[in-house]
Amino acid sequence: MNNNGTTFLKMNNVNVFYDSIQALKNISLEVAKSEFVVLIGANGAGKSTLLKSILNIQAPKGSINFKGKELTKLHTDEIVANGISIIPEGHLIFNSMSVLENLQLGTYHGKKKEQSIENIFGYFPILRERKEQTAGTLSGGEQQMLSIGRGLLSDPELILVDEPSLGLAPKIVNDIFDILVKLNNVGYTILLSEQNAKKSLEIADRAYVLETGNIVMEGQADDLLNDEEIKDAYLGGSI
Amino acid sequence: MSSTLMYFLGFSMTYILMAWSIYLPYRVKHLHFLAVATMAVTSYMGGILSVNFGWSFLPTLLLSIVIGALISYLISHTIGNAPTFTVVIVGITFVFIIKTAIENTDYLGGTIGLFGIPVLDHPLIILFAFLLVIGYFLYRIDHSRIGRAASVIFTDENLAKSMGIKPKQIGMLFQTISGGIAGSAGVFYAFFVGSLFPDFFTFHLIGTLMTILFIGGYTTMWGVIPAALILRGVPMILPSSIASWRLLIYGVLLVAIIATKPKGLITKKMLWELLKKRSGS
Amino acid sequence: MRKYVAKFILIMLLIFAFGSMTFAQDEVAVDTWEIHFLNSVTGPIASIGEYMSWSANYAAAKINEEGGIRGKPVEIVIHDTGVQPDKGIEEMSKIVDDVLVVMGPVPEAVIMAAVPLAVRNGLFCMTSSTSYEYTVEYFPWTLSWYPPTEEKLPPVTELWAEENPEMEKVVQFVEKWAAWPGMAGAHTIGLNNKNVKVIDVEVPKDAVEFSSLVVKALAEDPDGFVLTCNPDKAGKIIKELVNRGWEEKDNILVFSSADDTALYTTGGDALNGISIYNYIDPDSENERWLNFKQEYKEDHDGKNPGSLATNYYDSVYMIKEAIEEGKLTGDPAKLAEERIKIRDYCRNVENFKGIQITWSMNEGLPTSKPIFLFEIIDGEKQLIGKSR
Amino acid sequence: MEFFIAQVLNGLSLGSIYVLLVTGFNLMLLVAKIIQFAYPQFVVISMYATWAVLRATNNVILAILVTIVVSIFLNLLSEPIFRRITSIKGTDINATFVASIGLSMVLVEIMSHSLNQGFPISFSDNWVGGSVFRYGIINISRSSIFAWVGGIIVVVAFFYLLYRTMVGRLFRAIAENRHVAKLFGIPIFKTSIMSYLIAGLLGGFIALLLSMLIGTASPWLGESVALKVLAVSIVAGLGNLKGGLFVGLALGVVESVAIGYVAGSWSNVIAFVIMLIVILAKPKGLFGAAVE
Repeated sequence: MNNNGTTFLKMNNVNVFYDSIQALKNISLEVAKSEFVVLIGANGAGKSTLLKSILNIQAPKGSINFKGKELTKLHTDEIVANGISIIPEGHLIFNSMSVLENLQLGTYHGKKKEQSIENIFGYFPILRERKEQTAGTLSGGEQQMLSIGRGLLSDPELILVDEPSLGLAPKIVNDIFDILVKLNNVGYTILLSEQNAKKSLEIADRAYVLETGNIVMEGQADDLLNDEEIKDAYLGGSI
Repeated sequence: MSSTLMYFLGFSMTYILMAWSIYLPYRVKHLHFLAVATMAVTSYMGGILSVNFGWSFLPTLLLSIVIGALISYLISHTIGNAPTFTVVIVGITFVFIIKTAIENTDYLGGTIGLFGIPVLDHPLIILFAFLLVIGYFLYRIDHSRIGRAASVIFTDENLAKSMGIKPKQIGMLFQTISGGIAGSAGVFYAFFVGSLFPDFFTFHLIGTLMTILFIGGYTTMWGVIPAALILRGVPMILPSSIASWRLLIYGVLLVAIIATKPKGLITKKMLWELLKKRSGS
Repeated sequence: MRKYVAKFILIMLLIFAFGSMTFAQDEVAVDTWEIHFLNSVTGPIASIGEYMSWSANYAAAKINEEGGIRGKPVEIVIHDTGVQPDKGIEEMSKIVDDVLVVMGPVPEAVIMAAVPLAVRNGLFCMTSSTSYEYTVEYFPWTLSWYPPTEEKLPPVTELWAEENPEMEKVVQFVEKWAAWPGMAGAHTIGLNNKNVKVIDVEVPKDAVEFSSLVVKALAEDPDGFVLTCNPDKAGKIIKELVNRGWEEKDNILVFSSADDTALYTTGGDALNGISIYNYIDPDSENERWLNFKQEYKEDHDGKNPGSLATNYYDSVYMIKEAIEEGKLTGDPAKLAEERIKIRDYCRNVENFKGIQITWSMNEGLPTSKPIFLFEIIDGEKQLIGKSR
Repeated sequence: MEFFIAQVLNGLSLGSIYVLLVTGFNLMLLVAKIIQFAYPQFVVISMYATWAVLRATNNVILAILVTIVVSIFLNLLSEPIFRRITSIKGTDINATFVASIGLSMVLVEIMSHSLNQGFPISFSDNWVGGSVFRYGIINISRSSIFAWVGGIIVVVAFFYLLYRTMVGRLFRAIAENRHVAKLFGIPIFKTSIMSYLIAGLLGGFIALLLSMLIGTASPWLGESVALKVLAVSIVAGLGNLKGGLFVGLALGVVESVAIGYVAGSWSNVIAFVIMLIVILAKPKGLFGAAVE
């Protein structure tokens, strides 16, 4: 679990409020280096909020520790500079800018800028072909690739991936998940939030289950995959 | 009653009326400075009607309300749900055009101004009665379905649309009423002051009305009342050497209030709590 | 309770009796003569307002050095109206019940808004900086410092036309503000009398850049120019004319209201050789004037007094004379009566010794006041002639 | 024809100034999310700074430096106020507009009360410069050449910055979607400060060019200019940088040509009437608004 004797990511008793509504309740969660952890839960369970609280976008109360640093005291850009990046829901990118410019923006916190963009083109050759094109004109899958590529460019150690399958065709979803596995294999730590429980449990090491802002269950992905309750609530023969 | 007090009250009430005409459309985020242009139009119309055609006050007032509402109604077809700054610039542009038109029309006195308008014998009583009527009218609108719909539009126009509220209809309605109130304010100004000057209806008036509205508070119709009384009253008792810095003080107050209490001194919430306390005790 | 009331009445009666005794001897009832001045020291004419306040205060200081008015010091109380009519009414309403006389208001817009209030309350306004046309409406509660525009101005443009007989057609830059279009009309009358054709070009009030306007004027192919617009606009237009190659400088005439510091700062060297008229004789050898000018320059970075600078100086002195000649007391009980005394004195003063010239008034109108025509050389006015 | 050409040339000089002003205004609108109505007032105060330095030292280089520093300083000084306002929950961009009107009132009052006793200031002839080329009534002055060339250089430099540098990409990213930019770790605060800085730099250049072109400044110069800048931005589409270039230049030309053919005071109305018609017909502007 430990790297250099310190925890990698550790959330302790985190609460998040939107105005008077509590979106996250006493969340405690750990992710070890090089681990692939998935958050599953229904729409509105608080998965996205949890990821955003790590980046201090939804101001969290409690403690979030990353490699010995307290994240709740840092601004989002400082957190990103410390090695966490997010691949947001709905493959958000800057539509009016070119593919290349989106990637260049991604390198803002990165170190070897030119070289890393070449690396991304290695992962996603299609982006090299389209690099002068306006990002808004890409297909959904290509936009997701761009979004992932951009997320890698800030030299992150931990990648937060928010609902990557949303609104994409099953074939493309498979591709995206393959990429995530590949990234995990080369050493990136991944915290994935995903509604598609079956597929994500199949590729993850560990999982947390969220319900209305609470963590209701946690464990090894394989165990959860076979858990009756989980089967009923989230797998329910859907896929 | 001393002249000072009478003019203080008269001007304050006129400004409350003017500020109300800006307040209502701001319920749906429209800074409707077309109202200022409307005041210019109806005050001059009132002046001409009374000086050259011998009209008395009441018919002039009624006509000006109709004309004021009509102007705003016509324009509201295009800016009834336009973005805030489009409404702002349309209003200011109209103010500028109307002012230039007056300045270049000798019949209206040009840059010299129009004067000799017979002033009201008992302006304060008439103004006060009229304020009560308009105040009651505004109160009813604020506390009706339309008023509540306006509050939703103010917070989130898309949410309002999803609830079946039609922002354009409400925007048009408020702009039209604003035009009517502004129309009456123009005539009151003319019959209270007795002379008209094109430079009055400019940026300066816009700035003053904004100061009154935002310092008093735009979430409730009551805010402009103390604001008008204080902002116009305090400079009257200050020595002239300080009072001549009035606009600077307005400007500082405006920035300060937006940076600390952006909803103004008097807010709806505050009034609610006051009301609750009273009924509780 | 009743006892107190009785006592109170008794005391009041005593005071009243004592008071009327002294008043009967026309003794001054005030410690200081407060002269209220409705001026515009902020807003678009703040710079003119400043020097008018300065000269009123200067006059008061001089009077106090010389022993005051009927032995009591005089104090000028400035009210700022910022050129806003409603502010003017407010300021007028503060004083209309109490004061003996008021100087101003300034300028025309405020006069028309606030003077009716003074008229209703029988208060005389020394409107000493405005054209006849704006004040005649309120006679006898105002006076006109200048003769009617259409009588006083044509002679001076005639004089200018005589000095430059080669001119057949001139362009007049007119800014439509207050009395200026009327003055422009009067300029035209004089020039037409000398068979000079006048083409008016209107100057927008909010113009900041004048190349387009000057191109338009030059396209008329004129022999000269008259500038009836605000001082810094006049300066800029002349500069633009010179930049575009205009050489006959004495064929440019600037009207009196533009004879102000801003003209000289914006016009600079381009003004060299142009003509200008006003009511101040800068070569006057009157000692009071020389002192005035010197102190004015000391307080204003060495700039010369503007064309309206002496008006309220003279007005303060005229009020002083009215109080002294009429043996006024300043007693509130006699307010209405003394207000009328001041009014009638000022409106019909004879051989009033102004800071530069001596003149008389007849029913609120000056009977003899010259206009001077100058040429500007190195920023100083050199007298060419005098009308009337 | 000669007459028309002369008027168009005049209009282009004035138009260059409008273009620069509206560019600075739009930049702050896009990046800092404020309606900075007082921006032209900062330019006017910077002109007072130019004037004061020239009068005291007659040193042109010092005057240019001081003008730019003053302009940047004023813009940066306003940043905490606007940041404070935009950070209050439940406020929107309207609040920044109201506050900037307040700021504008304060600046006008300070200028009319305290600077040069309220008198307009005037720049010396060797600052303004004379005529460079003359043909009939066509006249090209040194200052209009500065306005054209300066305008082009500054606009090209600005667009280079916007499209070819990291700072420019950060600006455009925040302009397109502030929320996403924040998610991606773009430093909103630092970039926003940067936009004030660049608007300030731009303002300094504008002050210099304007002082040469019109040769004077008065406390009331900023008010009418501010109105036109807001109008240009809206006619082009709020925050539309490229549209602003076109409409700003067009306004200058329309104003000049109108003066040539219409009586004085009405000429300004023509420009406003045209803008009004455009706004009423297309409330979101000719080229589409970049912000709501």
